[in-house]
Amino acid sequence: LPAVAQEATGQAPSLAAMVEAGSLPPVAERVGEEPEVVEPLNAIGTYGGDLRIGLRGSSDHNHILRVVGPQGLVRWDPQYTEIVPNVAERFEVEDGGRVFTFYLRDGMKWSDGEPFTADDVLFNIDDLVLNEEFAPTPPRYTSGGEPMQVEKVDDYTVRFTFKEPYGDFLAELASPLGQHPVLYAKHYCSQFLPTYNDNVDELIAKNEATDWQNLFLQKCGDLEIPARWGNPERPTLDPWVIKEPYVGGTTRVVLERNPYFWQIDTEGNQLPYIDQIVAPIDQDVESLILGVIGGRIDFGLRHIDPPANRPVLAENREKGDYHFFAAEPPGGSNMIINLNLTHKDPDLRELFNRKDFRVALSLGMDRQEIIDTVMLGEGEPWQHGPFEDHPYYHEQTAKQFLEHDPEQANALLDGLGLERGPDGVRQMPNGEPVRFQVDVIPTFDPVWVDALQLVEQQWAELGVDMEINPMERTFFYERTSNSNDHDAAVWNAKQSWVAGQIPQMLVPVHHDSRYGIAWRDWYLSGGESGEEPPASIKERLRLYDEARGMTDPEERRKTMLEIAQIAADEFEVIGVAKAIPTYGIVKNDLMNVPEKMPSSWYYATPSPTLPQTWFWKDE
Amino acid sequence: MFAYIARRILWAIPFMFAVSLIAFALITAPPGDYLTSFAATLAQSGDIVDEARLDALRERYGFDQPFLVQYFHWIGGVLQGDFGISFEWQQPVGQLIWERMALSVTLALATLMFTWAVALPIGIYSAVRKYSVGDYFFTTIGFIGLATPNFLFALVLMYVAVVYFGSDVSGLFSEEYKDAPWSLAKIGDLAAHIWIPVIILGTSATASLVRIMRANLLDELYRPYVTTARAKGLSEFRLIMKYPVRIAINPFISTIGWAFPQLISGAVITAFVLSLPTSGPLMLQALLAQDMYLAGAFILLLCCLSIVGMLVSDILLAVIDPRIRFR
Amino acid sequence: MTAEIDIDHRALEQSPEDFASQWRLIWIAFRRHRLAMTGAIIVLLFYFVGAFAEILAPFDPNATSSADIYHPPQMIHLIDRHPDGGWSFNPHVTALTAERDPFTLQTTFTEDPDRKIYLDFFGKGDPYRLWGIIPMERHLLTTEDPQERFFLIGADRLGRDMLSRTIYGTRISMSIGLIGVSLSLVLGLILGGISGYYGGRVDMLIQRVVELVISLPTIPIWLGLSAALPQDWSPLTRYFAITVILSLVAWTELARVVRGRFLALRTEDFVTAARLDGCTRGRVIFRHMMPSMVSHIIASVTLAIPVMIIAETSLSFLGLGLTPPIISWGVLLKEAQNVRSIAQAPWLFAPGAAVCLAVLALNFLGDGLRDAADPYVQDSH
Amino acid sequence: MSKTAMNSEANTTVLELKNLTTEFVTKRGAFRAVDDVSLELHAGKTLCVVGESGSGKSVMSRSILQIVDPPGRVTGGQALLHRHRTARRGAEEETIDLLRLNPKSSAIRSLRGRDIAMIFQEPMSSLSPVHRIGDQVGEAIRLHERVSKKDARERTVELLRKVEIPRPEKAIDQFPFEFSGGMRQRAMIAMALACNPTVLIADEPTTALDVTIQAEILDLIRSIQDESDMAVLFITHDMGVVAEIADEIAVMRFGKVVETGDVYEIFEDPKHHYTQRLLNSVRELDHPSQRRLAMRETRPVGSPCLVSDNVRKVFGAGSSWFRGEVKGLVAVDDADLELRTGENLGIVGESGSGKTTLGRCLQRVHDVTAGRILYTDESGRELDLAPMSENQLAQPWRDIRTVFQDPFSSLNPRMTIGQIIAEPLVVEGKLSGREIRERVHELLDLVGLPRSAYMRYPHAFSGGQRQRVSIARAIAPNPRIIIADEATSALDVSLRTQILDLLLDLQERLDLSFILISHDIAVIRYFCDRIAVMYRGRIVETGETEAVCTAPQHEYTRSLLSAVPVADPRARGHKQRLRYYETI
Ligand SMILES: Nc1ncnc2c1ncn2[C@@H]1O[C@H](COP(=O)(O)OP(=O)(O)OP(=O)(O)O)[C@@H](O)[C@H]1O
Ligand SMILES: Nc1ncnc2c1ncn2[C@@H]1O[C@H](COP(=O)(O)OP(=O)(O)OP(=O)(O)O)[C@@H](O)[C@H]1O
Ligand SMILES: [Mg+2]
Ligand SMILES: [Mg+2]
Repeated sequence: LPAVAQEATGQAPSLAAMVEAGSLPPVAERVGEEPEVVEPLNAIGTYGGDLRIGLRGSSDHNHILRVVGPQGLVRWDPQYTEIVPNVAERFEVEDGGRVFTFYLRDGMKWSDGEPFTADDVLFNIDDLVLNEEFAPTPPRYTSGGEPMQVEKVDDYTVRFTFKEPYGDFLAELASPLGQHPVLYAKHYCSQFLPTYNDNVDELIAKNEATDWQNLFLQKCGDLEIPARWGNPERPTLDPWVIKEPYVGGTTRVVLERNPYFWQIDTEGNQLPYIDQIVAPIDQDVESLILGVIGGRIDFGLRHIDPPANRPVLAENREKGDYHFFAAEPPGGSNMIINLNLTHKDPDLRELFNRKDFRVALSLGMDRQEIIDTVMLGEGEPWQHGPFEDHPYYHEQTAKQFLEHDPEQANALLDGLGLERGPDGVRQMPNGEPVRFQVDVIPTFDPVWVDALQLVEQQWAELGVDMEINPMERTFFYERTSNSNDHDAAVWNAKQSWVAGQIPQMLVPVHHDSRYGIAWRDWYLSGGESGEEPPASIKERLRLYDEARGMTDPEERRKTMLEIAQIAADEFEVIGVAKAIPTYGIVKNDLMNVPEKMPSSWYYATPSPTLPQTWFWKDE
Repeated sequence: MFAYIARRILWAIPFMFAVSLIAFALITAPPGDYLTSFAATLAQSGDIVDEARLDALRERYGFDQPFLVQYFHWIGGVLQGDFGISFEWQQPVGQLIWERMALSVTLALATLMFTWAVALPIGIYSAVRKYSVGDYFFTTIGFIGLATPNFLFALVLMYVAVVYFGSDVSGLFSEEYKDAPWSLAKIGDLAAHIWIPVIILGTSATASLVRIMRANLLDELYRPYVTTARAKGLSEFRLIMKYPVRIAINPFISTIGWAFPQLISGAVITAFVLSLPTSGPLMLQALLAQDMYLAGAFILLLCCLSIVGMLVSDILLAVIDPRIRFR
Repeated sequence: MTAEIDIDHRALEQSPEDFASQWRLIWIAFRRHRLAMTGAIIVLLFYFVGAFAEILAPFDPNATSSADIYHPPQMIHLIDRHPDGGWSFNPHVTALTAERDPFTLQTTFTEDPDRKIYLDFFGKGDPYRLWGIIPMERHLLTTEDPQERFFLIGADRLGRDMLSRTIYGTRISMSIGLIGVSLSLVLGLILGGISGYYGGRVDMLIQRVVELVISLPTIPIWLGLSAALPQDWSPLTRYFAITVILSLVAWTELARVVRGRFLALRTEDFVTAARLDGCTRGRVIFRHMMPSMVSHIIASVTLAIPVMIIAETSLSFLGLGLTPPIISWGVLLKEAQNVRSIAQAPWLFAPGAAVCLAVLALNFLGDGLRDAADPYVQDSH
Repeated sequence: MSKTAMNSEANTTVLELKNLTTEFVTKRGAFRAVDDVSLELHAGKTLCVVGESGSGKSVMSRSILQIVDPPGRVTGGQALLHRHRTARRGAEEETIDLLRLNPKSSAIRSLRGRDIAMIFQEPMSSLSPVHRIGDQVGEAIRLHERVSKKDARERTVELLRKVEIPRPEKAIDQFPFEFSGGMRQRAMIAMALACNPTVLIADEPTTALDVTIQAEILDLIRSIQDESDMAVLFITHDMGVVAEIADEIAVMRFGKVVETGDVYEIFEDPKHHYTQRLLNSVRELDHPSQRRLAMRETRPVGSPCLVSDNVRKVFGAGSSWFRGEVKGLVAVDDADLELRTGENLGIVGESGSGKTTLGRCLQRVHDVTAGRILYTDESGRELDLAPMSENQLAQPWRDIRTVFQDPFSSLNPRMTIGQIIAEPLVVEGKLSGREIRERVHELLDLVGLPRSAYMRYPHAFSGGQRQRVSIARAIAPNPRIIIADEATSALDVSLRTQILDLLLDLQERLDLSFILISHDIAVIRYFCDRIAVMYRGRIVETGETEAVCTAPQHEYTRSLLSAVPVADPRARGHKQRLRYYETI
């Protein structure tokens, strides 16, 4: 429906009072000529109230982001199937996916009332994203090895141009990492750049910063750092703006409504409905759970959603006056074992690279028992990859070698010439026992270590001596993602391979691709470091690069499935169980919250469900 | 005595250097750097970090430089009062630590006072009335306190408070005072909240002090000088307080120096569970995140406290026991 | 002429104890101390349990069972009443059946009066290797039918038997705790003794080292040092190393106290006398001065043991220290450190009770030793 | 004086002990340390209790105030304090049985220290090591009388001055370990006299005092007695003192009072054989030991074996950054002394004059500030001990043994007597465990202790018994030189002669040399060949014992000799005492 047709009329009582007092322009002026009209999920809301969420310690800045929303040029629709305009009023893709034109909203304002225009976008791209002095250009803004070009068509139109087709670009922009073009307000943030402000050194000294970059981060933040929520003065496009900032040592963060927010409901009421987001900071997950039980948290998903907590949370639903909503992962598996196929030890490497060995390990696992024991019966045996009802579903990837068949597994291992030694452990041709360690972070997902213990016993039956090697997370990262010293590692692979998500279990392109870290290095460095991967991987990498450029969804799907087929035939990683929905809690009186929503970082749950339309039912 | 103190203070200077070097080495010892752990943290919540950005930052922060270069860069700044910036918060460390440190010191002081106030009388009681019902009672309670991890105790308390009393005992302030500026009311609020962490933190220390006091006092109770005092007509209470306790307190005094900083650093995990706005969680987070300047500043401060504490306890020791001369 | 001195006739009555060795005297005094004897017996029991964990535990501590997640504790019935009204001695438990709510995932257990699980002394159960060597399969008390299970103190989140786990935990907690404590004790006594006895430069040096160690907060030390350990050590070796690290930190406290006492003690005449007797320094320190601190030492040792056992929990909190699949009380307690356990499975805190009991027993044992070594007490009855 | 006159006719009984029995209940069974003792104390009179070491005198005196250490318990009898008859007398008749009072009650507390004050036998360990002298002395005053802190302090200074502590204004703020043995004892006396008690129980109060000061103290007690009718129970081994001050005498042995009577009666006509022996010993002690003289005939004294050459010891000196040089206390001032092989050298001198310090310097227990200590070892090598390190001193220490002035603190409270005596032997490592045990038994026999002492701890012994343990330890490894610091002060005279004879015996057998530090001139005359007189850290006179005793050269020596009490009550007060004050 045409946004322009709608006139903003309603606003929060507090704002109305300020308009009355003359300290704020009228609401219609504030939201601009082209506000986005949003149809609330169930009902038109009423103004007022706080939404309490629970932050966990420091580095939980993305929690705020997920509630407030990335507010990029585009966003995902609530179903996570389609990309819709957001800050941009609409967009056009031309030239086979090389040119993207975004039409901004006339009269749209930053949260301090200053107009938001194409100049802001240019400032963001030219002065920051493409400014190597500030930060290297993220790969998502390059194609064919060259950065994108941005031009201002008019005050409210910008055009992005790429060298090669870049079909995934919109999805990248919709992800929380793709917000760059509209992140900073030029009129405010430019004062921290030496190119705009000759006296920037004074500001640096005044703020005890180390250099202008640090000063800039202190004041304007960046996508994924806490400082983004550390400065109440910084203008944003978000529904709520920082009031009590997220700075080191604080015990709570408060955000209050943005009086210039540019969305209205179908009856012309300016969003958001809820006055404030209040986020006290707890350090320990357990105290978050206590917070939920005690009714101190209105909406919670992050940190509290492992199935193990569900019985306690369920039991206290009445006491805490909340109910559950389902948070569905986009696909994949929540536990996957990566053997290190680029292992530094030639013997183990040789062994791991035998497909029969991996198949045997997979067949040797009794997944159902693991699910029943460790995962409270939730889930079903699964390797990885999207679910059955997903367009990207690839059956072989998901379901091959799932049955528990120790006989066949043993036969395969026998076939590899791994004879059992006197203690029942098989031996490699060099006489060494078949023994390896699986690195795992116990604090990360408690299920992993528990499940590994079962796997350990099950594999022992096969004559494979697996040892669990629990370690602290930075150690883990360093060892498995950087120095490539691991035998094997556990991680999750909750993903469907849609645009924007990295299919790291299909192609070694990410530090979570722990089966082929050396290959990943090769890929990322353009062949300069790391290790040249085998043909199968190279082929997949090539196809992956192609798929990312495609604008036609169907074509992209086909290519991805082609990659999946190759990967499935190689069978490089061993999954355990399907990632089933987890549950978040929401207060019974909080309205317009969907009963289920996708749960993914790229979707930035729950922001595409528009928390700005949530409201408190009056009593 | 002044010479002694002066000498000790002079000593503290090279000592601080050694401490800072070791502290810095310890902080940087775990593999990886701040950025690795940053990535790990985000991954834990299902967020994914931009890799290219990490590499660029790594270079900017100088993490790829040799250890000593990093160290001298840091310590050079510290000498000029610049503790560096916190990577995590992009804020100068100086802005972050003081208020938290102050709260930590307050909490530690309160705990120390609680511990002493409870442990001394009980310790004396259990020594004088050895094997009485009271002695057994306090011993048992004390050891149960000692055998329960503080943070478990904290969690149970929090659970009981939430489920049975509907109140929240975490933190040091009520919601309305959390970010309020300091005022009398806020101090009152602090006083109303501080006792729970004090009890949690204090129990085990109390138990051990009780036992130590008891043990040492038992050794002194039959000394001839006690009889002398008795013959003067001193009441049993004053007698014990003045003579044997004075000597038995010697080990207390020699622990006071580090009891204090240790309370601060020992409270870390409890403070974490209780979400206290003290330095503990911030330091723990800084350490785990390898936010090295922030962690370094905390460690340096704690070391300073220890050094001062130990100097104080050495002086007290000499004051209280003249047989120990200043050398 | 040799001086003839008449002997006080009152003192002539002698008892055999007059010629007992000092150790015997201490032992005699100790034996009279009833609580201390109880403590000693309990401590011995703990070590016995630790030594024979495999036999005493009814089941394999790592055997999971999906049907028994959070199985509550059961009572043993000794007398079996037959349906015909007769009875016989046949220890058994009444089986519980589990039902899991598919949505809340809450498991509820209902008693199934018709299903009795019979128990068997020295019956065959999960096979094991005693001390990792001798293959055996008999357990002190287990189910008659190896497929069945019973849970005296309940089961954990994976349906593992808490009793078996607690019993296995005894082994590591009681041994590694003691090793750590002894190590720090030895270090503390030697270095503290030397420092206090010599004073001067040695004192200065040792004290600075002590201060250095003390002034560094423990957590960074733990983190830093454990980082230095090779990552592919087995968790047990790694923990052992960390115990050593813990005690390397812990000795300082004792050292300082010992030194404080020594500075005062060394001016005492009896110490001078010992020096003049030609005692070596070690002998002066350990034979003559140290006994004066026996009370303090015993107290701090009994205090240090729980601290060591507990330190392990703090370490696991940080993701260091012992981690599953190694079983120790600390690990078990850490596993219970969540709201779920408090709310729905309080029996998971059983290892805590074990720690308390062990610590109390050690403490009373220590009290007894202290008293036995105290000449004033030894004399009285 | 009128009061004296009044009391001389009527013997007003102030404190009455009736069938007092005190037992130590040990696992060996009950040991009756005090066995059915009945005594009376009269106002203004002095009752001297003499008796064998270990006979229960101290325990008896402690029983009165109910401060016997566990496991000791008063099991029977009465201790009646007739309060109305004391100087503090109240209006109505008030007789309190002290033994009926709860030992922790405030009733008995108000009597302790005020009505009945006590001087303990071992002053060195009876003072708290960490409290200032003034605090400990003044405490009694503040406890029983309402006085301000300042007044209390003034009175304390006054008291310290009265007991002849030099520079009392300074001494009041010192700690006991900075005091010499005699000074501590005087502090104890001051403490007891602080509240003008009506009954004073003095347990060997002058053992550590030189005769001049002893005389002053006795005078002091007597004058207080005259003023306030104080009754005194005086336990001592020094028959000279007894003769000097006693009105009545009680003789104790094996826990029982074997004889009581008027001072003249006892001295002139002792009934009990123990008393007789005691007095015989006194007479014997008045002359040089015949044995010694005989021994010197056959075995002349050899060459010097331990020489102090200009030894100087300063305490507490040092330099400070802020205050420059700190002048310390010169305890030994350029002392020159030589001890020859086979010789007995006596050191006498004022209390606090540096005798103990000198002794310790000779043995190099203290570092000396200046001077040399030359020791000639068995092989004839001359060593300078002064610069030696502790390691090098091992052999000299084996050869030079010491008997500590304060036996209690020199015995490790946590070692049994057997272990203590055996320690040097064990360390030496020459004998097997069995032989060591036998040797210890032999030593116990020699010093007159029962063999059962072997397994007992020092705290369960009397002062004299501990002193003997100390002696046994010193002679255990057959040393070459023994420095005995007041080694016999806590022994009764008969034991004293026996011990001295024992030492001479050893000298004969082992060619020992002795340095005997003592306040008892009689002992010195009996035992020593030569004598050195110390005054204020300096050695003012040395010479043959007889020569010095009969014709003293230095003023101080003369005053010292003039103050020696004579063991004859008839000679009381006839002697003209001199007092020497150094003119600076
Ligand atoms: N450790 C010490 N520190 C300071 N001063 C001391 C110390 N030991 C002794 N003195 C002082 O040295 C002087 C001599 O003491 P010393 O013990 O040698 O006297 P003494 O001759 O043995 O006296 P007494 O006969 O009373 O035992 C005294 O004035 C005493 O106060
Ligand atoms: N705690 C004790 N346990 C057992 N026996 C003790 C204890 N204390 C003292 N005795 C014994 O009591 C007896 C009397 O001791 P006391 O101290 O009264 O002797 P004394 O007459 O004062 O001797 P001295 O003249 O040597 O001081 C001694 O034989 C001693 O062994
Ligand atoms: Mg006596
Ligand atoms: Mg002396």
